[in-house]
Amino acid sequence: MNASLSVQIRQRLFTRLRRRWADYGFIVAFVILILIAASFSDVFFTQRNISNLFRQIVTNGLISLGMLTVILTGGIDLSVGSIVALSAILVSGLQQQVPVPLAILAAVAAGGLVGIINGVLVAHFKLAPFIVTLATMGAVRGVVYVYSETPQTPSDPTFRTLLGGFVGPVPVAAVIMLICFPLVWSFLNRMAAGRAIVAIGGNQEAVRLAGINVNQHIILAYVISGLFSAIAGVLLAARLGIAQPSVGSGYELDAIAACVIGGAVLGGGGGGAIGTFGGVFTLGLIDNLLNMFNVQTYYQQILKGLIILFAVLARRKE
Amino acid sequence: MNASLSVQIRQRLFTRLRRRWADYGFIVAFVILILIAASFSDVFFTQRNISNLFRQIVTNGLISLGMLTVILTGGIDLSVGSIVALSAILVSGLQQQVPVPLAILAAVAAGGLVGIINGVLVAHFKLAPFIVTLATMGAVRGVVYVYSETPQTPSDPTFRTLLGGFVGPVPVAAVIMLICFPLVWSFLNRMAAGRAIVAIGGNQEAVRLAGINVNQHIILAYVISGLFSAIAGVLLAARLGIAQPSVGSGYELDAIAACVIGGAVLGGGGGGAIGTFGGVFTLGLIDNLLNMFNVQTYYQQILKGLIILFAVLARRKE
Amino acid sequence: AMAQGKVIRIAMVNFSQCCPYFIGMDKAVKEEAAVYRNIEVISTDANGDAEKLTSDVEDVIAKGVDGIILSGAWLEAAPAALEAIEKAGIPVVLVDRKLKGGNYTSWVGPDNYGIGVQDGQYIAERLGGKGLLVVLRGGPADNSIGLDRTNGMLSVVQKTEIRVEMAPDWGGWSSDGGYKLMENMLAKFDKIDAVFCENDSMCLGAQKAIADAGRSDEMFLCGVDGEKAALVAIMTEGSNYACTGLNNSDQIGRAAFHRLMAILAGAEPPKDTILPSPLITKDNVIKFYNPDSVF
Amino acid sequence: MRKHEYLLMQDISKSYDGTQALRGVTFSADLGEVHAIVGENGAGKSTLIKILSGAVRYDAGQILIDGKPVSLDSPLHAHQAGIRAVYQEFSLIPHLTVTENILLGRMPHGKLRGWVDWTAAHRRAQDILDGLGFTGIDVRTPVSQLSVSHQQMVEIAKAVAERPRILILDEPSAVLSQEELKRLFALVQQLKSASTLILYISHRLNEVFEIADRITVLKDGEIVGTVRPQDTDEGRLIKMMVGRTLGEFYPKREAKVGGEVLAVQGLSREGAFADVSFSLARGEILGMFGLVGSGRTQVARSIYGAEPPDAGEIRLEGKTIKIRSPRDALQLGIALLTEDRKRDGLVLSCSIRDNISLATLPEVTRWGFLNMHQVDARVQRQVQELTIRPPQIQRLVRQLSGGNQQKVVLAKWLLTHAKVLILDEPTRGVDIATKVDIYHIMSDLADQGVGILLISSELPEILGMSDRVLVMREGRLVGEFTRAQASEEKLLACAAGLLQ
Ligand SMILES: Nc1ncnc2c1ncn2[C@@H]1O[C@H](COP(=O)(O)OP(=O)(O)OP(=O)(O)O)[C@@H](O)[C@H]1O
Ligand SMILES: Nc1ncnc2c1ncn2[C@@H]1O[C@H](COP(=O)(O)OP(=O)(O)OP(=O)(O)O)[C@@H](O)[C@H]1O
Ligand SMILES: [Mg+2]
Ligand SMILES: [Mg+2]
Repeated sequence: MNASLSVQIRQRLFTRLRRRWADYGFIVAFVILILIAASFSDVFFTQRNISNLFRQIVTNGLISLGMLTVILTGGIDLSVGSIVALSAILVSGLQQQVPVPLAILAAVAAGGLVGIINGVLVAHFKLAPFIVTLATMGAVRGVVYVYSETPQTPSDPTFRTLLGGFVGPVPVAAVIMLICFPLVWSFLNRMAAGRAIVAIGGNQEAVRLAGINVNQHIILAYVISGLFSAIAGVLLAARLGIAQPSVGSGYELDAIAACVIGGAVLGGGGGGAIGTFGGVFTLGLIDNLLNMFNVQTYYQQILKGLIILFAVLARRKE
Repeated sequence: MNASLSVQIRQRLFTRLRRRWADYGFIVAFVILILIAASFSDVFFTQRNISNLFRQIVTNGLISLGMLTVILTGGIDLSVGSIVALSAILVSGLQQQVPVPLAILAAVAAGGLVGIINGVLVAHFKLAPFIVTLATMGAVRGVVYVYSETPQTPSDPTFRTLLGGFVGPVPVAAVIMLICFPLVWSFLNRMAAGRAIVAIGGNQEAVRLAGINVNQHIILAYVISGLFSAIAGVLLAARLGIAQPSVGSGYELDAIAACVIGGAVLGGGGGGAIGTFGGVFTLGLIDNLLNMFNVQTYYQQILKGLIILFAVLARRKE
Repeated sequence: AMAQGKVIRIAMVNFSQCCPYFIGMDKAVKEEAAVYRNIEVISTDANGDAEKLTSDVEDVIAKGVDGIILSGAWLEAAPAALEAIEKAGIPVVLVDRKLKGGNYTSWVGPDNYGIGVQDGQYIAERLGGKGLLVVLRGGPADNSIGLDRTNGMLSVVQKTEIRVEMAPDWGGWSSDGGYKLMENMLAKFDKIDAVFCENDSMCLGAQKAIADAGRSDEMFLCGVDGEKAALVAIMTEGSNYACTGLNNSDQIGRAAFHRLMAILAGAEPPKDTILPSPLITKDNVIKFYNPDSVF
Repeated sequence: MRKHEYLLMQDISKSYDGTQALRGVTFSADLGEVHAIVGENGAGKSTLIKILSGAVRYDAGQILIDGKPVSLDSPLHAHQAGIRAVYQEFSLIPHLTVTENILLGRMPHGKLRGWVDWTAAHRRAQDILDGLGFTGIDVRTPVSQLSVSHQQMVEIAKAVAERPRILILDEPSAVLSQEELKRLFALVQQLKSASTLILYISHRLNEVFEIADRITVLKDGEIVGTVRPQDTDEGRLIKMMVGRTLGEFYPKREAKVGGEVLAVQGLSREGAFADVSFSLARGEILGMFGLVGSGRTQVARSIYGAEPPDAGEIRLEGKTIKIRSPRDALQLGIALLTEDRKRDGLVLSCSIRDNISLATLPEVTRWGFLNMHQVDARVQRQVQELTIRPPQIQRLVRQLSGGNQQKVVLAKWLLTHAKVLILDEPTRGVDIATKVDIYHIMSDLADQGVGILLISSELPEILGMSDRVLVMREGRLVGEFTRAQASEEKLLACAAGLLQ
């Protein structure tokens, strides 16, 4: 009796460990990466480089949070890169006419608006998310160029120093991003709307029959994605000190990759904020390391591909 | 009794019509586009423009056929653009050393090889298709640059005249593509392997339980995708008379869009060759029309987005 | 003189390595550096992403490089990157693209507007001041390299009676893009007299499209860059590829390397150096053709 | 007689992710017999037969067929060994036609290998269905458009088509109604006389007693014993399964029927049902019986707003109400437990907790945030009350046995505290002990004044639980019986249209 109990406990512990391993196993892949980095490069663990690393993952981090929310509903959002450009160029262009806070508000609202359009088309018109957001990706990019063909420079110096600056050694943008992760985590795990979004990706019909307004929640997810992309755009403009209308193309792939490396399942039914952070960090780390080791450009691409595969292999379930 | 029978027949006819309408309804959207084109532009219906149109859709057409096959299994193939570059540069580079047929064979085989790698990683290692093909997309692109940083010019003149030329007014490449569509259609509808691929996207477990080797068929789908992309690369090299290592980036989105506009469901469970042809043709037509009407680039992007939305709205099921 | 055993580290920060032009530049810097045993070159590629470029600059500064060569390609401005370099107190030599908004130590590059003017003059002269000229642009709209070239060309051509038709879409600076644009323009216009492209790659594609339409004798083409394949096309007997403006990335790369070395040694460089971009036609093409060059 | 039995599974063990599903099970059965396997939900029945059919691999043990060890490590090997299964969870491909689902993996080919001969395929599939007496299914329709019972027939046809030596039926009756069940039993008898071994899993003991030659009882992944039906009775069998005797099966209760709570007047929906009128009183359990496709599910879905009706009126507590969506219905106090748990009931990728709390999130939410303690407490209570196993609320529903999944759905709806509870096949796949628990819960709810509409194809359940029974046929209400009037024969006759 006693023996069997201890066996049971041990078994349960083992199961839990195994499950954790499946969920966060890529952390190991990741620690290995860092160890390699630390032992071969004397620069990697400098405060400067770590601070760089965090700054570099801000954009993808924020976009990925929105992307995650959309992926959880079973959708996908290809328009994120265009939204980044839209908000970056709006926040830079508008601050020549209105106060900075207003410009920021307008830029973020614009992202939310694109989210609403995406959401309504997906939810109410039952169109494929891929196509809807592909269409808005092109259309929004067009709007960006119509608004301004030339790069816009944020005219307000405090805008750059404030949002593009540092708190001690820590970049402000990184702080914002690091706050957003627990926020999204609580939203998805502790709020009714978040739980509904997660469930929708698993079985939309079951959620509808549970008396939840599915369309509303789908729209909400796309709006969240639009907002986060827009925030990323604002921070990007502050960091770079310039907003090009062509900025942000290809960002959607990075964000999707971060989510999937972090365990999200395209089509819904899996994924979370912690895993996504791991994905974002892994991707950022790979780029940083490849630069640290001065890997030849073409070989960088090949290596990056291999490392990504290695990272997902390490976190493979079963 | 008789009356009820006729009612039944009529009902069945109606259902079938409705189903057809959902499947091919976008043809109407499409005919409208053509009518607009014909009535406002005197150039559109010239033999030269029609011939151009067909030539312009060859690349996307071929890639989409492979993409469709992969999508039907519930996967996705982002590496198609890199495979196009790989095969284009190989067929151009190799023909300086070996006879043209051998060069073509090698280029196409290289595409197949990438397909095998994708397929094995997806099927046997159970990795997410999005991540696997994202990784190979980068890695193959790296390999292309390692093989040749500079554009390669096909040295054999017959290669260009043969594959890049015309049969009467009809481009050879278009003929090849137009043959491939019924081929893939029969494969997917008339062959056991094709049916298995279609079934896998609907319920992989059920297919496995039916004693079918699921992994084999998934690999087959990726190989088909690799082969078609490689063929597209060969024809592209022949058409342009030059193969740049950067060619083909972004092609994956066009191909996925064509499939989805044509009714394919990302994640599996719907789609076919006829619809995909419609998707490819619609996208090609949009580009061609926008250029014919001399629409400014930015407005082109906006308009293109809107037309794509319109096209999918028209073919919306319900 | 530098101390024994000291290693000089420089970084070649690229906005893109998409195309032979930029690859050639990167290569030239590395080749020049390879001559010296104690010079190490770190090269990065931002894949056309402004943010990644800034990150790359941060990374190489963190690695402790002594100087940076920055190839901005079609990037307009990179204030954050330039500021970071300034703050690190190391010199930066801009190549090809003179980035706006921010301080740099020195710039070596072509005069894109001037190249355009050159092509424009050739076209205007050869057409005798009239006819239809088709323009193929690379895009996107915020790319001022292309804009400079086209505007330079237009500044001459618009003074004549030559009719200018711009292709409505971008060619993406590639042959396949040029091919497609030209195909559409050929369908639209029955008689075209000349074609101007913002770079040679697009013109090479356009030339194929024209040949495929059997209209090679109807028009001639002018590009920019002096790409090897374009030089071959110009050399070819009876070719309609008429001219290009030399924009030699190899030369630019080498010049930039030596400029940076001079600065590191304490020399005070001129702020901007424009490299000559002679017009290449079939009369002088043989002087510029180097079968071994990357670009 | 041979010395050994045809099938011998020896010391089979299997654990999933820490759950020990089977512990050294030794099981044998012979050709020409119907061997039933019974046991509580999660006892390991499905796991055992999945191992036999090559669907899952086992950790330890050995399988012998005809005395020879075989390796059944893939479905294909099992097929080659003549083993076919109808699984508890559907294994159909929704967007493909009936033909393809039946002939999956062995579509007839023409002269060229690898090329499908569609005409022959449709004919084959039709022949198979006809041969089994499964009529009314168009082989060219995608299975996603069939009703569940028709889908089940397709599953059976798929398994039987190849004339297997060993046929496994995992709760085939759960979604079939009387008529089809009879057909299935006839089929089983026919196969048995053709010396096929049939392994039959069911929670309906009357069926088991009717057709089984031997009964093996599983409990907690171990064999309790094998008995012959003639040597035992239901009570003793239940004791073997549950470890105790069960009290009153259907709770005796004095129906304290109150005033009308729900009334439906002239409800119609094109192509599904027409002119349905009935009323349900507070504290009443109203049974609804009918054959497959008679439209009961559709009526329930319409009342609930899942597919709003075209015409007719719904009154709740005397007030005419308009229900446009399930959300409206829930807010008004109407809940519906759906018939197809996988399609409409469960989010398989979510945990037990998420699923049970899904329909009642607003009740435990303040400022948009969930009170996790409250959620956990409520869910735990349901898990204990319905003995959901394993009782870990974080576990993904996908990993539960079929019966436990059904309990999760039920728990979700019990939490809503609705005034009107529509239960569409609520005990499908649930074991005997839990069924009794559910009956008691239903009875308690009725006592508290809840009006319950019980849709079921299980006659004893309808008869045992209902205060009143409605019968539907071809989309119309064709009969109403009080508890006293109702009998098995009458209901069946009425449902079949033989009684006015
Ligand atoms: N895929 C899985 N992952 C984890 N655990 C599983 C999985 N499948 C089954 N189990 C567990 O194995 C045990 C046996 O399950 P099984 O499906 O064999 O039960 P069963 O006897 O068929 O029950 P039911 O009558 O409810 O169908 C259960 O505890 C169940 O939770
Ligand atoms: N999704 C669907 N698509 C097409 N027809 C359907 C669908 N669902 C049900 N039907 C049809 O509607 C009719 C009514 O089916 P319903 O499921 O309501 O019957 P039921 O009395 O509940 O029987 P069952 O015992 O099968 O649940 C049947 O003819 C069925 O085939
Ligand atoms: Mg079971
Ligand atoms: Mg029903």
